[in-house]
Amino acid sequence: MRSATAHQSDLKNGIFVTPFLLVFSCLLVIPLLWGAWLSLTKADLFGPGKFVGLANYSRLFADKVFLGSIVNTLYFVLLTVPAFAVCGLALALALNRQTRFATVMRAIFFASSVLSVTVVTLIWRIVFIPDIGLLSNIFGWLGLPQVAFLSSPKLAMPAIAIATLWWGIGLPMMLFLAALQQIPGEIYEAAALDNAKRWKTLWHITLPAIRRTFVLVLIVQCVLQFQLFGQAQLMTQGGPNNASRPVVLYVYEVAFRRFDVGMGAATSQVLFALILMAALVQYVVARRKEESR
Amino acid sequence: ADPVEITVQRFFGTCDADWGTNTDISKAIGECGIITSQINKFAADNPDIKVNVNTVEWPGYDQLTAQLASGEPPDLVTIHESVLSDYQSKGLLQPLDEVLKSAGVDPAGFTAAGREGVTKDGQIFGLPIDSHTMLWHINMNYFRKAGLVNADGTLILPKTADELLAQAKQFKEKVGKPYLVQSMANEKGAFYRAMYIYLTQMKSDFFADPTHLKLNTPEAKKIVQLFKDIYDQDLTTKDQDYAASLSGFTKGDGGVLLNGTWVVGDFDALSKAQGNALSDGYTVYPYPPVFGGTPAYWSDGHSWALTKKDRSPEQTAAIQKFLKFMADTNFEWARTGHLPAQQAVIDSAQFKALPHVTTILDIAATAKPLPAQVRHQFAVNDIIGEEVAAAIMGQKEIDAALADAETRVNDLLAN
Amino acid sequence: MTGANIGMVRPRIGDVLIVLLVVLAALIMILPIAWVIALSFKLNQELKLDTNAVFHAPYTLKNYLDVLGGSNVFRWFLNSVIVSFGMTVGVLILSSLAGYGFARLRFPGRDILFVLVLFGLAVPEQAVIVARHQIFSMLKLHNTYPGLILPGLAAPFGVFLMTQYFREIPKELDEAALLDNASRFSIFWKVLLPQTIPAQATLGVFTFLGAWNDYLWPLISATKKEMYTITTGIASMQTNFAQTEGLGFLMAQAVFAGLPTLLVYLFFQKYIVAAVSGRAAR
Amino acid sequence: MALIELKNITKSYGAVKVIDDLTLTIDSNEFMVFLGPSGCGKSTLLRMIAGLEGIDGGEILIDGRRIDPLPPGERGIAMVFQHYALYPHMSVRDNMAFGLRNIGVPEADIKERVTRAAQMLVLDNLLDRKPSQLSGGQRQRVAIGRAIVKEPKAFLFDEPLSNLDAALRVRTRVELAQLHNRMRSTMVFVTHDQIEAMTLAHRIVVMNNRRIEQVGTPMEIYSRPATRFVAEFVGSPAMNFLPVTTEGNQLKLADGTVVGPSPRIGTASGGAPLTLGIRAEAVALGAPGVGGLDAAVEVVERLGDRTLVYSRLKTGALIVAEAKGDSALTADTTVSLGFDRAGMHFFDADGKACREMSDA
Amino acid sequence: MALIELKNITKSYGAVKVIDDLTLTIDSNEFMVFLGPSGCGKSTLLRMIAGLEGIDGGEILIDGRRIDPLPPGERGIAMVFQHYALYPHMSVRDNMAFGLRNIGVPEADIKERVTRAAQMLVLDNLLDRKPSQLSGGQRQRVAIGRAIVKEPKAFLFDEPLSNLDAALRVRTRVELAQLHNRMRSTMVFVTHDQIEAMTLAHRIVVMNNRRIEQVGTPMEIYSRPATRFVAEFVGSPAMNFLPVTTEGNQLKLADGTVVGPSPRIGTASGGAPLTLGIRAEAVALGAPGVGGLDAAVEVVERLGDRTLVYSRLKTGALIVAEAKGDSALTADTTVSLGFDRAGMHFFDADGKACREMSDA
Ligand SMILES: Nc1ncnc2c1ncn2[C@@H]1O[C@H](COP(=O)(O)OP(=O)(O)OP(=O)(O)O)[C@@H](O)[C@H]1O
Ligand SMILES: Nc1ncnc2c1ncn2[C@@H]1O[C@H](COP(=O)(O)OP(=O)(O)OP(=O)(O)O)[C@@H](O)[C@H]1O
Ligand SMILES: [Mg+2]
Ligand SMILES: [Mg+2]
Repeated sequence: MRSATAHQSDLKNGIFVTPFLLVFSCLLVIPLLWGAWLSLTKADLFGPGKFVGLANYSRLFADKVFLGSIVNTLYFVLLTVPAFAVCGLALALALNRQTRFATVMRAIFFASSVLSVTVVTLIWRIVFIPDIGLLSNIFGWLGLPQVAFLSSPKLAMPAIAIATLWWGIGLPMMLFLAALQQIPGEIYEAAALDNAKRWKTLWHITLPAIRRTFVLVLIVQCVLQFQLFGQAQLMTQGGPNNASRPVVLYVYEVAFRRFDVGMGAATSQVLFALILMAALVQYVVARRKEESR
Repeated sequence: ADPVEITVQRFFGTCDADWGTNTDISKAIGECGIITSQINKFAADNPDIKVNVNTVEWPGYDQLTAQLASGEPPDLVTIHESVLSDYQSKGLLQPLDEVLKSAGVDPAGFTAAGREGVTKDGQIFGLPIDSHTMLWHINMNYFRKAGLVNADGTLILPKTADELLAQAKQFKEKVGKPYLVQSMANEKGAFYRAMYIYLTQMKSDFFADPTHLKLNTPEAKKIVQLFKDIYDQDLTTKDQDYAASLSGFTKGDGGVLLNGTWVVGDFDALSKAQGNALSDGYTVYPYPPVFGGTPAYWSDGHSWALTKKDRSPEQTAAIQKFLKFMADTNFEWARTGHLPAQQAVIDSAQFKALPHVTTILDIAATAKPLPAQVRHQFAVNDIIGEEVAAAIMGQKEIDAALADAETRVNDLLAN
Repeated sequence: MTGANIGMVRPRIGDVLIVLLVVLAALIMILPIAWVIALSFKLNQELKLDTNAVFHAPYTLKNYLDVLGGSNVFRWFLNSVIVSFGMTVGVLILSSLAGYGFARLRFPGRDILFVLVLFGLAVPEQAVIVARHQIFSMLKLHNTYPGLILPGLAAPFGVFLMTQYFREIPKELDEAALLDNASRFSIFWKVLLPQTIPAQATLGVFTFLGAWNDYLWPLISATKKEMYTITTGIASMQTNFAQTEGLGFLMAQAVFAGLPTLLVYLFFQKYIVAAVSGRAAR
Repeated sequence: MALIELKNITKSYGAVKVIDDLTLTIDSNEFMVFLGPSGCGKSTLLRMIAGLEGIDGGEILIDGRRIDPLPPGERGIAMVFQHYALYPHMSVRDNMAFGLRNIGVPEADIKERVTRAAQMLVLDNLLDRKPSQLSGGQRQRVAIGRAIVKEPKAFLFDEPLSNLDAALRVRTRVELAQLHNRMRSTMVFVTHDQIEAMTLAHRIVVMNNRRIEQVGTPMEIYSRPATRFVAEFVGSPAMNFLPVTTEGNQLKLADGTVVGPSPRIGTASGGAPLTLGIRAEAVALGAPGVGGLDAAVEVVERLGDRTLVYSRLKTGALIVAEAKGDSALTADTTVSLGFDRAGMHFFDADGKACREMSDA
Repeated sequence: MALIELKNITKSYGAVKVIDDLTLTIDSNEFMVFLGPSGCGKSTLLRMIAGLEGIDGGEILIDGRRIDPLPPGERGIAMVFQHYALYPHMSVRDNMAFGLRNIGVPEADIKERVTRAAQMLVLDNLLDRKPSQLSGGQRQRVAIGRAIVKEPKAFLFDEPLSNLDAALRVRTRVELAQLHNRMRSTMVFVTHDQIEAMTLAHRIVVMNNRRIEQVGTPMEIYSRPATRFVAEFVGSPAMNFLPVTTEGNQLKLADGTVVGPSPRIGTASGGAPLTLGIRAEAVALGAPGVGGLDAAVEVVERLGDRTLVYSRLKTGALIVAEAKGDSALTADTTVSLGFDRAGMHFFDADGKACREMSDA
């Protein structure tokens, strides 16, 4: 270009992103590709492996536990993601005001998000544990029978989901609050003058206005919850009867406990594909809806 | 000269607050206290050796694996005998025959179980320090109440599965509590151990081929069926996890706790105190052979293993000293409740004077680890435990569970 | 807000109900933490018999003394501080530079690269951890601070956040600076960066918390006791079958490990809330 | 025919009083404009009528019925917001129909009313668009349409033109006036733009600082401002103000220059400091030394149909004068300013207008 | 004395041409205003001069030296942005000094220049404030100050007043004119507000649709618009337009009404359709039937010093007329409109003005 101006494409401009891209490639992209290659080998952690083609994948899809772990993961995602969206939204709606009460409540609901998974699971094991747990104490006072949350195949996953919800509710709440605060107050006033009652307003004014945030929350949570690991490992170790073993825990056990790195890598690839698909599907669906409107 | 440095990695927790500076091993109590004091003492005795202690979260194998993978392992590491082969088969551990010889530790002095546990491919890969197995921990107060004691005050133990069920029912009627206290919530330990114990007693050699599990057998079914019956008839506590079952037993939730040798000390102490459910009413027994056969008890043991890496002769010497010291102080370790790995200690009067030792002494002779060639024993145990637990709690048909265990284990071993 | 005033003429039953529900939910949020804190002040022996013991004296600080008595606790604390700060500073630098680049400058392949970075958001850590571990082994990075810090720097979230934020700063500002003869770098450094302080604060706090709480990677990379972080260090103190050895002790560990992050949160709360709500949603 | 009556209204935000004991009557079919500087409480007043803000004291009546305890939707009024506040995800049609649906008007009815309003506002072709697909002026019309379909007793407008560009603003202003002519309904309109107020209102309420300064027709407000504030706020360019004193029969500037005979006003006529106000069109421009006040021309603004000349008196005061058409004057020349006696206004120290006796 | 020369400039965004072969000369010390509707390319043109946009063809010269290949900082010009673009985190002083520091001016020099500019703009007391602590007008002055200290060859302004409220806009306009009088430097000013353009400019460049419609002094533009677009865009209220035909000697409206004698214009004078343009002030209002065109009054806008009367001819055309001062007219009456012969403009079908022969 003959004219020097502000907004032209120039290789030199790339220098600002280079440091990050370097780190990103070395620590994420290359390991990811390396992992993809590992998934085609039979390898342990201690030396080079040998190429076995797609054998790991065929073993994988013949493994009931793996298939179960996919089902478990999907179940968990179904349990948590809508709950995150709905509860986060409900809290945001309730706390979207400038009162001291709301401020304190927002702080409380976000506080648990800063704890580490080890602490969170410790807390919730102490809540769920029979006999000495908080819930069993509460149930005891109320004269209710004990419920074995973590050792019932039906309740283990929901229990993990509850702990996860408790842990992570702060973020979606904040995202929704942000979105709500961007809805111009005038629209609510217009609705009030239009005789719209509370539910009508919620349904016809508020929800449509935060649709994009809703999609964002769904995608973010989907990506996060597909990666369930720590909670399951620390609360139930995947049991009982594999009812709460998620894919990542499977990866971890296969790679680190059984030294079957190739298989672990293969599982990782499948998981990555799943997450990517889920995120893309949601994104595309949301896009399409928006366009068709 | 600079002291020689060796790095020692162990689990068993940290208790520096209580024992951090203690060098009088005999004063120490509990696994953590004793091992801390042992190392303290060794360091005090050998000022020319600097012992770096790396404490890891139990069982620490994820970390060990990572260290080995990164080529920066510690020198000595506590390791379960059942896990030794995993690392040994990859060539990551140093055979100890020469080292022990130079150190003056004679493997012939190990207990049979200890020796078998650390011997792989004809070589010794660890210094065994104990054997541990499962026991019946008994609340005698309840058994007396249930009328399940002989005239001399000793316990009436069931001799067959039916008898066990009958006793359990009687117990429940009289005491109003379940017979067994089991940790069933996400704890697989008790189940695979019960399986190993009874299968061995019945001589059902489920690992005749160490690369191939054969579990879908009538014997296995019988065992699972028994525990399932107990479970179905509410003769056991349910849904307790490991911790809850322990505290449940102390609180008097039931008559028999299925747990390991390592808790004997704690309960014994409780029974000598007043005002709790076990006061003056605690004893232990090996698993009664209700399916007949010869007494045999699954066991595992802790050992010290040496990783493969370049060392100076001084370091090797220091390591030899360390191992020798550990072997020499094996009695102190036995005070944890574990069976010592040195036959001489077992034979000593000092050891026999420890509480309840006499009852379980036989186990030392009949202890039976899984065949050394079976790889990934932790993982195998987990799978079997998981599947059996599922069957017992009615989440799966017994046949299906055993078959699944077989397939999963065999797939694991095949790769 | 204006919206809140509507219909204030009469208080509604619905409002009361909502407040009640919120309070109930808040109780659910607090109760587990309160329970844990309460347990941490009880002697292990007492809890072994009955956890209801938390409702009456005696209470004790022994569990906390035991935690502090672990001779390495302060070293681990220091490690965590170094690693968390290092990662925070690194992420801030890299993300700001990259955010500026992606938001403001044109260069060949920019859009594709940005999409690639966004894809990075979907990569689970477990998918790369083995390969990363092997790479770090080759580079002898295990048991070093860089070894703990570097993986955090590859996180695409910061770049995403900063890019969004830079995009919202009026372009006129760059142009004014350009007319003021400022170089590319000084536009970034002197003009734009100061505008991003709220975003830096958010990203900084989140990175710090994430680094502080990270568990898996420090566990397998920092395997020497002197290099443990407080999170892995505290875990290493647990005796096998820890709960039995001491519920109170365990709870004290949990409190001790969680306390710094909670304090950081309470301290920066205003910033975090404002920033999270202000920016991330767009 | 009072339609809306505000009686002794007070309103505070926290400790800050924004409306203080305000009483006002708005007649049926009247186009009433609230005019005042930013922050004077215009919007607050309007929103209290609409029910979007509560009142702290006083009463609001519509058609003689007290409505202040009613929620906004039930007061029978419609409002057009500054930023229109259209529902972004609804089509134009749904925007208009939403309010009717909420009170259960039959669909056939809704359809008819919407169609009628759309025709009136020339929105027929846009009914299926979303607000984001409309231009500023079209959005504005939709907002008005949404108000019209409700057939309210009164329309409230809160600065509805401030978002439009200059040309569109003028056009829409005329359209609004025509709409009012056609519909003959009551409209209350808030603005801080005096041109809007002057061109649209039947009556203007000039507000400042929590209070009403003057209520009157546009011409009353322009030619007989009740206070100095009103005089200054209304009219463009703003009125010139000069401190003057009356000495004997003479009206003098600060430097003693005589401006003319002193006015016959009620207050003690000896030496009391007054402010003389005079509009640009009442200042005549002559050749220097012709007998007026000499002044140095600083800026000449040619607007085409008239020219504004800013010149500085010896006292330092900047005076703007208006000449019709183009003017030959240029900056840096000297002129003589003549003040039209009839165009002089006088204000006392409190800013209240002093009427000349002859007027009384 | 050409300072800035634009020669055959073209510019496209992707496939869209926004400036097409534009040539223009801006003189030294001139106050040049670019006027045009939104999107016509004014800002683009300004930004090309500043170097913030590249040009696709043509040359830009300053002082005879080609500058289009130079980066923005080296062209010796300063720019004031619409939203001022002050550096929010720097004090007023640093805002002004930033550009000087970047080119290594000694600190003592910087200090002096900043102080001088601050005095000129009455910013002395604000030098240590941050932009957020300033009012709109003060920010505006800081932005100008930042430009002044650089002592540029030319100042470029991109709608700098559009962010101010009405009163402040008028005041700042006057201040800007004074500043230019004082500094006598070249200023290029972009606006879409014709009043701003009229009041500020020495010369106006009226742009529309990628092209220059007319370049001339404000009065030339106002009284001799070169195109219908210019005639319509400049002046408020906008010029009235009526389609007319010349028949023989007569100028007739669409319905045959005779407006007057036909103009002597160059084109074939027989029946060619023309557009008659006439400003509001050239339309006289009389009692009905007096001989003018009868029209029904629809809206009367009283501005105080003048009154605008919108009335509809029988042809359906809405005509605005201006009366000085107040007017007794009200809506729904009838008036007679008289068109001043001298105020008539004629445009051909392409919108180009047709000059009357006598003018030539
Ligand atoms: N919700 C509120 N809380 C506190 N003070 C407020 C609130 N709303 C308005 N005010 C204050 O009340 C006064 C009147 O505000 P109002 O909005 O009525 O002014 P306005 O005349 O409409 O001004 P504008 O022309 O800028 O819209 C202002 O000083 C404003 O700061
Ligand atoms: N970066 C760009 N990319 C594509 N088109 C652009 C860009 N900038 C401006 N345009 C287009 O170029 C044309 C001229 O834009 P420009 O900003 O110069 O208009 P303007 O006369 O300044 O308008 P306004 O008065 O609204 O500021 C417009 O049609 C605009 O849409
Ligand atoms: Mg307002
Ligand atoms: Mg522009």
